[in-house]
Amino acid sequence: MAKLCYFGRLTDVTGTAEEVVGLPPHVSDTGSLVSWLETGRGWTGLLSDRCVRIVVNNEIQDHDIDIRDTDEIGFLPPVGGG
Amino acid sequence: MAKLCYFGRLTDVTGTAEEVVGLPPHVSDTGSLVSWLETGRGWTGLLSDRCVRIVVNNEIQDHDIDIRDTDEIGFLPPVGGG
Amino acid sequence: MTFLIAGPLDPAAELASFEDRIGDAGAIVTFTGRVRAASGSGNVTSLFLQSHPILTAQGIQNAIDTAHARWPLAASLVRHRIGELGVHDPIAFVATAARHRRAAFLAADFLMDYLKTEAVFWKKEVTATGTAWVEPKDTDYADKARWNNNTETNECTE
Amino acid sequence: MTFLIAGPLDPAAELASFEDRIGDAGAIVTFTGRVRAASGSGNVTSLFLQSHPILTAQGIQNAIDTAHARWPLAASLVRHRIGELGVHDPIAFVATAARHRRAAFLAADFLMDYLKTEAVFWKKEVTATGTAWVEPKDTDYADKARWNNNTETNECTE
Repeated sequence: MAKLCYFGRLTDVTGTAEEVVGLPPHVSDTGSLVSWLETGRGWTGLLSDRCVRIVVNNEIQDHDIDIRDTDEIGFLPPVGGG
Repeated sequence: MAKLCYFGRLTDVTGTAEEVVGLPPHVSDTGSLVSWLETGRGWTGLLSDRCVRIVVNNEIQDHDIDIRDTDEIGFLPPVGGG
Repeated sequence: MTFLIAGPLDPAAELASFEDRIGDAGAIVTFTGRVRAASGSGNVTSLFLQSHPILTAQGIQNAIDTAHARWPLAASLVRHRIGELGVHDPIAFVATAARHRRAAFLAADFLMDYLKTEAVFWKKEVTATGTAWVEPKDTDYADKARWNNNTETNECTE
Repeated sequence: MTFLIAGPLDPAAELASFEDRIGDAGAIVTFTGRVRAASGSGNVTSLFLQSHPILTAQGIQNAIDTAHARWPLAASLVRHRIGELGVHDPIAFVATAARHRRAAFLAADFLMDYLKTEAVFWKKEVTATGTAWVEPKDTDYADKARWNNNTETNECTE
């Protein structure tokens, strides 16, 4: 099972900050994960937004990367502190 | 009588921070006061140093100014705080 | 070093303890950021700050390392609130100490620009009319860009 | 406002009370200057600071007025020690508050440059080998000159 984490404004749409899901076989990288979630959940454009960064096991990924069913994948909208 | 005030390193030479003196008739402006003190006391160059500012009754004077026997005259070497 | 504070942040107490661990440094600069009532989206009644369990502290540590590599600092301190905050509560506190004041000023300024634009926090403002997630302003990016050698601007602002 | 403090100066206490009178300002910058043991003339054991009965406070007030005219400050505070100080004692404390951090940083920096180069104080360092009056360093004048439109340098340094 993979753990998905949503941060900031994304949780307004996802309704949850974390969920544990089983990835279907065709979801083998971050690109296919985003498509699968956006299509299946009706989250069109939410995660594929170029400003949403994807983090796999706490490492920011600038490009598609292979994922496994045991990974933790985070979706980070633009940040703003201070 | 005039009141003379010395600040900072000047007091190492003058030996006092303040003194009250009667000004002789020919000491009628700041220039003649400086000459009179430097000559009479052996303070050559101490007060005529271009970096020593002269204050008459709490106003900084950039040029010679007339003084009277009731004035308070301060001699200020370069300052440095903080 | 604990950067993230879930409870109240007390700038005066932070400064007092910072003073005790800066050796012979002659200059201390601090910055305190507070929740303002007047915001772009109206009158703020409270604020919620979320952090990432790993990346937030990692990013702050990297910014501190960069500051120490860039300026001769005797010490530095970064504290940042997370969770619920009320109006005028301190959100962020930065302190820098150095022999001379120029390094302390520049490093504090640099760390604050990091916290304002790149630090991994998500901020939600609660106003009378609802809640809104806040993303960095263009002026924050402009401040941050002062420290870069290039003129790259953030591609996520219009 | 009392700028000159004959007793100990407590930066943390000054910051705490300053926080209470800055309205809705979102940014507070403070600077604390402390007596350093390592000085140009050796190991300092104590310091003596003399002020002018009128001109010192007058000059600080003018610098504060200039800062408020130049930057949109919600509040500012200047405290400066006079008399005998020991090693690591705070000498000067400056605080500025503004809506946004840029104004607060610039105004604090400006006020410190004033205190370091133009403020009417005379400083005597006591070291193991004797006492020495200290006059501003060239770097202090260079910092101060950043705020002027001309390139005039102080004519009293070599």
